[in-house]
Amino acid sequence: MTEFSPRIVAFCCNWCSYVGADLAGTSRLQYPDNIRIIKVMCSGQVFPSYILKALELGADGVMVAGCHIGDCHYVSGNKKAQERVETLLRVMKTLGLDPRRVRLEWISASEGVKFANTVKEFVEEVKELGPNQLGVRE
Amino acid sequence: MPHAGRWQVNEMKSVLVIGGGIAGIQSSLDLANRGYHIYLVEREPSIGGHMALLDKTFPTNDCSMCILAPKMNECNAHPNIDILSYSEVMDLSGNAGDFTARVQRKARYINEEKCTGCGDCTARCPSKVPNEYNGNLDKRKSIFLPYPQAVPRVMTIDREHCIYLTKGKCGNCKKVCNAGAVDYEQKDTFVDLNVAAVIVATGFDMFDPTHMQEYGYGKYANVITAMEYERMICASGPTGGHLETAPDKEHPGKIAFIQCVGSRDLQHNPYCCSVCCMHAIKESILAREHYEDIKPYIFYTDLRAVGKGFEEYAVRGEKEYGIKYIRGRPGQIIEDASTKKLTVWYDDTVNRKVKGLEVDMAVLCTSLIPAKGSDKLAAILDIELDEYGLYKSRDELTAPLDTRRPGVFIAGYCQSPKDIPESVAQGSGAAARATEVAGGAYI
Amino acid sequence: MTNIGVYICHCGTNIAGVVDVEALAKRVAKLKDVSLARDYKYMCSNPGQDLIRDDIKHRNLDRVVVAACSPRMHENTYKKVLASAGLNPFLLEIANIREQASWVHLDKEKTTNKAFDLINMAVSKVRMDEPLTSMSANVIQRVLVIGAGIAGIQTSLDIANIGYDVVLVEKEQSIGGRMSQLGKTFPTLDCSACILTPKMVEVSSNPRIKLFTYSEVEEISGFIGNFKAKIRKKSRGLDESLCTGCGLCQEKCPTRVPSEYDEKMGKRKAIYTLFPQAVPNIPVIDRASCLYITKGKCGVCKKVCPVGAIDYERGDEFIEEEVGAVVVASGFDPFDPTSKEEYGFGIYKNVITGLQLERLLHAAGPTQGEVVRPSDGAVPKRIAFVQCVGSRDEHANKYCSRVCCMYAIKNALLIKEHHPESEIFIYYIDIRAFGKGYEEFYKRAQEKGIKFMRGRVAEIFEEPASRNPVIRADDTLLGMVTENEVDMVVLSVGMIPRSDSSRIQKMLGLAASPDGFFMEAHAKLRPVDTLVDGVFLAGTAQGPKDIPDTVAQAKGAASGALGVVSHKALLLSPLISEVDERLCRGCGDCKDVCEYGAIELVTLDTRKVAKINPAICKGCGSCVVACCNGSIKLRNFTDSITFAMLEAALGGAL
Amino acid sequence: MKQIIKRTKAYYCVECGKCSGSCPVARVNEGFSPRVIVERALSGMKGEIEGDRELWTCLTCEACTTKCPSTVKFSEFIRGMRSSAFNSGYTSRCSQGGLLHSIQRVQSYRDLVQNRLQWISDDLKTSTEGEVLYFTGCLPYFENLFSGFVNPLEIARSTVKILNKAGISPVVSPNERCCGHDLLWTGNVETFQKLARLNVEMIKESGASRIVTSCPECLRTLKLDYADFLEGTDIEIVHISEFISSLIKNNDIKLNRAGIMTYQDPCRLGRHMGIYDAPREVIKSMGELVEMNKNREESSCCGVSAWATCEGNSKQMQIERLIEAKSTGADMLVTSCPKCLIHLRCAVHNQIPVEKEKVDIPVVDLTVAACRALAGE
Repeated sequence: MTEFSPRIVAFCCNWCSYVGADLAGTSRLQYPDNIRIIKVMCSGQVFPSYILKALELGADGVMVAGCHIGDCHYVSGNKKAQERVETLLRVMKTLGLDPRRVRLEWISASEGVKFANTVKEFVEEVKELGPNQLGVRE
Repeated sequence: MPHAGRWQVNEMKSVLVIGGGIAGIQSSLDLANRGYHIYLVEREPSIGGHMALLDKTFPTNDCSMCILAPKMNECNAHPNIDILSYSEVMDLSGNAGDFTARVQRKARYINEEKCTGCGDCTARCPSKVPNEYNGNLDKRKSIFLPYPQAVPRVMTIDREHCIYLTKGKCGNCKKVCNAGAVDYEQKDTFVDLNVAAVIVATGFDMFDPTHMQEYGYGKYANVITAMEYERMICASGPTGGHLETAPDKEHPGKIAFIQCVGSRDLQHNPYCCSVCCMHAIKESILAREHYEDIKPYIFYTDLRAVGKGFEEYAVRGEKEYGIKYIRGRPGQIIEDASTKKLTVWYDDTVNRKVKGLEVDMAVLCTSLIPAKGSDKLAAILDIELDEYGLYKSRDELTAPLDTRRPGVFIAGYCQSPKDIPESVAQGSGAAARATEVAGGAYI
Repeated sequence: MTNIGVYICHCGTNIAGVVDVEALAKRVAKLKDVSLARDYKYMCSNPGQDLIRDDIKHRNLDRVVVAACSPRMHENTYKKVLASAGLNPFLLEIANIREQASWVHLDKEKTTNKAFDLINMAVSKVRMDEPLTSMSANVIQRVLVIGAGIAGIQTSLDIANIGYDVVLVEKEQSIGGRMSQLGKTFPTLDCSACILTPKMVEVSSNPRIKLFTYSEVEEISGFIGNFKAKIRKKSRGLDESLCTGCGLCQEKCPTRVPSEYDEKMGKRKAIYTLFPQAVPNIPVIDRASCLYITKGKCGVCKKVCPVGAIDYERGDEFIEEEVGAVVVASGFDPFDPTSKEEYGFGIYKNVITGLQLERLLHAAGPTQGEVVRPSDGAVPKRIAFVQCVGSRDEHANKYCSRVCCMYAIKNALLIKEHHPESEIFIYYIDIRAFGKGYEEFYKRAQEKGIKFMRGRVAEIFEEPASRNPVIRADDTLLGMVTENEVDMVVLSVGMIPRSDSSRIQKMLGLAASPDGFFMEAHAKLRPVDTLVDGVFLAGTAQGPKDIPDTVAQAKGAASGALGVVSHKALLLSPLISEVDERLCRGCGDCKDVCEYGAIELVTLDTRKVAKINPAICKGCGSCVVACCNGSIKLRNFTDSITFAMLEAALGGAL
Repeated sequence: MKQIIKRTKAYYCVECGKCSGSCPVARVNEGFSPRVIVERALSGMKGEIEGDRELWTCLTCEACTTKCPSTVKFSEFIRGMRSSAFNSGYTSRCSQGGLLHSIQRVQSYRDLVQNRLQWISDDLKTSTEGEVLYFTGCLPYFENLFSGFVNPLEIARSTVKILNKAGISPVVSPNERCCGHDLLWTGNVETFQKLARLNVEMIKESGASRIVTSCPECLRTLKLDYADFLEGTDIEIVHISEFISSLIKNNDIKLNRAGIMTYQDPCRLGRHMGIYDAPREVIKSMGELVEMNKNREESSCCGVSAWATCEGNSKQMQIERLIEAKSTGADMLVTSCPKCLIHLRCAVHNQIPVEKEKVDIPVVDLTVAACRALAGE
C-alpha cells in the first residue's frame, strides 16, 4: 500500500498570501507538492461553500490564507473571512466533519518561510487525519 | 343494437314532455299541433326555463322574453297541452307506446283552478326570502309568481318559508284572497299518466363557482356570475336594468368577463358549454348599450363564435362596442378591501405577459352543468348518463335524440351543451321522434 | 466552440529542470477545449510572444493559458500580447508552475503532475472567463481643498503652481488657520506670521486658486474624477465686491466682545477682521453681537462706510463646484480643559491654555506681546506649564498630541528671553523632542534654567488672597508629592478633531480612526489617501502633527490629488463586482460590508436594488460573500469558476 | 421529455394561461411563464428549456397545478425537466453560495457520523427505538446558518416537548439524513435516492410505525417521494400540526389562549398535501384565527423553494405577504414550515422597501406557538 498522499487546496489572497507563496518559490524553499493554490482577490472572497465543496470533491484539507489582521488590502476582508470560516466550522461540526481539515492562516507577502512551513505542518496534520471520508466514492 | 327491430305500438295519442324550458315547449307545441295530447311536466312553478331569465339573445339582441312569452302562452292556451307545473316524474313503467308515468304534483297550497294570479296575496305576505329567479339579488315573498310573465299564472306558496306553514301564524294570504284559492291543507298528490312516448328536456343548472377560491365568488361583492349579470341588466330585473357595483352602487367602468369558469376544466367540467363566449359578447354589448363609458374585457381561451352570424357579432363587439378580447384564463382575482375594486391577474398569452387588470366588476361565465336531479331522473327513466352527467344518446351521430330506452327521447341542453336555436331544433326533432312512437310508426 | 491555447515555458531549466515540459504539453493537449499546447524555452522572450500572437491569428485561439512564472511577473506582458493580436486581454490565465511548482518541489514526476493540475485549473478558469473592457471615466481636472490653514494653503499652492485649478474653501473669514494665531514657531523661533503671510498672499493672488472664505462645503456627491460640491458662502453682512478693507467700520463700531481669535484674552468689535493681515482683508458682521441686527439701533458702520458696502440683510449664497479630487485639510481644535476639573481652568483666572499664552506672546495680540496675569494684569514671575492636558489620558484622549512638549518649551524660552528672572517649571511625563533640531531646542531650554519636573499634576488649587495657583504634583523622579505656588499656570492642551469633522466625515464617506481624526487608507503606505478614492488628507485633520510635518503631508496630498486630476480620464479596472438586479433583494448587506462605499441602494420599479459604482469598487469580493442569494458576482472570480477550478484541482466532478 | 409530458399530462394543455395568471412569480417576473414553458415542451424545445434560467425560477408552489383546467401537473413537470437539465450539466442556483445544497449532498455519504442531536436538552425525553419517530429535518443546520434571526431548533425542542406531553418519547436518530427534498426539486435525483435509501434504513432500524415531521417538505418527501423506498412497510407519516390537532381533539393536551393569529399555508403542507384544517384547528384552540385575504388554496408562497429561487422578486412576495398578515390585525403570523419562517424573517432583515410598521409582525412556527401555549407549563 502506498503512503497516503493528501490532496490539499489553498485559497490564497492576491496581495499577501499568494505573494508569500511566490516568495517561498523565489527563496527555493521546499514544501510538499500536495497543495494546489487557487488565487482569490481577498480571503474575504472565499465563501464557506467553496471550502465545503472542496471537501465534497475529496480534498483532504483546505487552507484559506490571507493578509494579517490589520493588513488587509481591502481593509477588513480577512476579518470577514475569519467570521465566515467560523460559520463553516459550526456546520462541519454538525455534519461530523473534522474541523482540522480546514485551516485559516495569515501569511504576509514577506512570509515565504511561514508559507512553506505552514504547508509542511498542514500536510503532516492531514496525513494523521487520514483520507477525507467524502473522497471515498461508493 | 339491442333495441334494433320493428314493432308496432298501440294507437296512443299522449306524450309526456319532462321540462318546460324552450326545448320542452318546442316539443310540446310541435306535438300538440299535430294532434297529440301533451303532458308538460315542469319542476318549477312556471314553465319557461332559463331562457325566461335572460335579457336578450345573441346574435340578434332580440329580447328573450319577447320571443319566449308567446310560446309559453301558446302552451297554456293550447287545448292539447296540460301543463303540470311544480311537478316531478317519480316513476316510469311500461314500454314504448304504452308507458305509465307517475307524476308527483307538489302541493303549492293554491287551488290552481281558482287562482287568478291577481297578486293581492303577494302584496300582503310579510315573509321575504332571497329571490332565486333574480340570482338572489333581491327578495321575493313566500307566496309568489317567479316573474310577471309566469305560466301558469298561478301563485305558489314556498312551504319552507311561509310563516303559516312553518309556525302556524299569519295566514294573511288566505285572508286577502278573494278567489278563495289559498289552501294550507293541500297535500302532494300523485297522478298516473298513460303516455306513448316521453321527451326529456330538463335543461341545465348553473355551476356554482364558490369553491373556485381563486375568483373569490361569494367573498368579493363585485364578482358575480353571468346569470346574475343577466338579471341585473334586464329591465325587469332586480335593479331595473342598472349595473351596480359595491360599495356605492355606481355602474362599473371596467368589466371583466371571465370565460370557462368551471368549463373546459378537467377539475370540474371538461366540456365546453358552447354558449358562454357568445353570451359574454352579448352581455358586453348590452353593457355598452346601457352605459357608453363601460369598458368590457373578455378573457377567453378560444373565442368560440361558431354559429350563423356569430363571428360577425364578435367582430362588431370589438369594433363598435370596444370589447377588448384577451386570450388568457385569469388565475386569480384579488379585491382591494377598501375600494372593492378587483385586480384580475392573467396571462396575456398573445403578448406573453402576466398582467393585473383593475376592474370594477368581474362576471364569471360559469359552466352550464346537468340539471340538478338528472341522475335521479335517469334512474327513474332507466336511461343512461354520459361521463358528464348529461343524458346519453343511443348514438351520438345517428340517434342523438334517442336513449337506450325505446320511446324515451331527449332534447335540448340535457342532451349536450347547446344554444337556443339548437335547443329549439332538437325540441322539434324529439317531437318528430315521439310522433313515430305515438303515431304507431316503426322506430 | 472554445479554442484554448496552452503555452508551457521552460524558463531555461528553471521549470524544465523539474517539470517534464514535453510530456506535460502532450497531456495538456488532451484537455477539453484545448486546441493546442506548446512548450518553449522562454515564453516571455520576443519569439515566445510571437508564437502566441501567431497562433491567435492563425490558429483562431480565443483563450490563452501561459504556464510559466508567477502572474506577478509577466501577466501584463502576455495581456499585451493578447491585445496586440486582437484578443481580449482578460481571456488569459497564468498557471504559476515556477514559483509554486518547479522552484518548491524536487520530485520530477510529482511536480509534473502538479503542474498539470495547475494548468488544468487555469484552463477551467479561462474557459469561463468573460472578456472585459476597462471603463474610463472623465476626470474634472480641478481639486477641492477643504480648509485653508497651513496644510490647505500648501496643498493649494502646490497644485496651482503645477498648473491645475484649485477650489479652496475656508470656514473662517480669513485663511491662515491655527498657524496665524501663533507668535513664533519652534524650533527656529521664526515669526509665524512672517513665514505664513507671504503664502497667504500668494494664495489670494494665484489665478488658479478660487478662494471661498467664510464658506463651508455642505454636500459632496459623485466619485473620483467627478465630485460635485455644494458650497455655502455665509453672509458677511456686506458686499465683498465693494469693500476695500479700509477698516473704518471696525474702528467706529461701538460694540466690544471677547475675541475668539484671541482665545478670549482680548476683545474685538461686532464688525471685525481676525487680524490685520487677514486674507481677504474684508470684515464680517457678527450677527450675534451687532447692535443694529440685534436691536435695530446703531447702524454706524453703514453710515461710515465710504463705499456703501454694508448690507445687513444680505443672505447666504450657494455655489456648486465640480472637481476631480478632494483634499481634506480641516485642521484641529485645541482641547478644552474645562472638563479636567482638577486643573481649575475656567475657575481660577490665572490658569490659561497654551493657545491663550500664544496670543499673549503674539506681538499683534491683545497685550502686544506682554505676558500678563489675567487676574491683575501683573507680569507673572513664576510660571508653570502642565503637559499632556487632555492627551495621553485614559479619561480624555489617549493619544499624544505631538506638539505640546515643543510649544511649551518654545513659550517658556520666549518668556525667559523677555524676563530672564522669571522661574519656569514644566510638568511633563516624557519630553518628546523628536524632530530635527528639537532635542537641541530642549537642551537650550535646560541651559536657560527652565525647570523640568517629571510627574503628572494631580491638582491645581488657588491661594485666594494672591490668586496664585498652587500645583500639587507627584514628582516621580524625587518620589514625593510636591506643592508649588506659582503666579500663572499654562495648560499645554492637546489637539482634538475639529468640531465639525464628523459632519465632513459623513459627507465624504470617510472612516474615522478611534481617536476621531480622519482615517488614512493605510497607516504606513497610504498616509494621505483615504478609503474613498479621490479624497486625500492633509495636516492635523488626519492626526496631531507639527507644522513641518503638516507641510510635508500637504505636499503629499497635493501629489495624490494631482495623481488624479492630471489625467483627463481614469481607466477603471473591470475586475469588479456586479449586481444581478433581478436577483438582488435589496437587503443592503453588501452595502454594509463595503469598505469603500461603492454600493448604494437604488430604486428599481417598486424594489430597492444594490448598485455598484464601478469607479469606486475595488473588486475585493466581500460583498459577493455577504450576499445571501448570489446576486453579486466578482467578474471572472465567480462561484462557478471556483467550483470548476476545484474540480480540476481535485480531479473530477462528483 | 416525452415521458415527462406524458407523466404530467402536459399534452392536455390548451394554453389558456390560467397557470401563468395564477402564478405568483409570473406576476412579478416578466420572464417567467409556466404556460410558455409547457408550450415549449410541447413544441419539443428540450434544449431551450434546459438552458433557460427560468426553469429554475418556479417555486413549485402548485398555485397553478391546483387550478389547471387541463390538470397538468406543472410542478412535477418542472421537477422532471430540472432533472433532465441537471443530467445535461445545468445546475440550479443555491443561496449561501451553494452551501445549503452542499450540506445536503454531504449527508448522502454513508459513513458520515453526524453530530446533529446536540439540541436535545435534559428536559426532553427521546429514545433510540420506538413506535414514533420524529424526523427533525434540516433544523440543526439551519441553526448553524440562520441563528442570527430565527431560532430553528426551538421548533425541534417544541415538537419533542409536545410529544412528551402526550406521553411519547420519540425516536430521534443521529443517523437521520436530509430528506433530499431540495436536491430532488433541483434535479439531483441520484443524490436524493442515496439520501432516501439511508433514511429508509434508519427508519426501519428504529422500528417506528409512525413518523412525525415538523417540516412540510419532509412530510411531502417522505410520504410521496419515498413511497417506492418504503414499499411493503406500513408506516404512517404525519405532520406535527395533524398530530397536535388530534391531541387537542382527544383532550390529551390543552392550550392556553395566545392571542390573535393569522396563518401562512406552506405550499408543501397545503397545496401539495391538502392539509389546511389541522393547523387551523390548532390555532383556534389557542386563540383567534383571522384569515389573510389569500388563504388555503389561494395562499401565497413564502417566495423561495429548495434554496434555489431566491430573487429580488421573492422579497417582493414576502413583503407583500407580511403586509397582508399585518393588515389582518393579528398579533402574530403563524406558519408551520421552518423555511417559511426563515424566508419571511429574512425579508425584513436589514433594509426593507416599505415602512417598518407595515411589515412589523412576529412570525412564529405553529409548533413553537403551541408549545408556548401548553397549559400547565
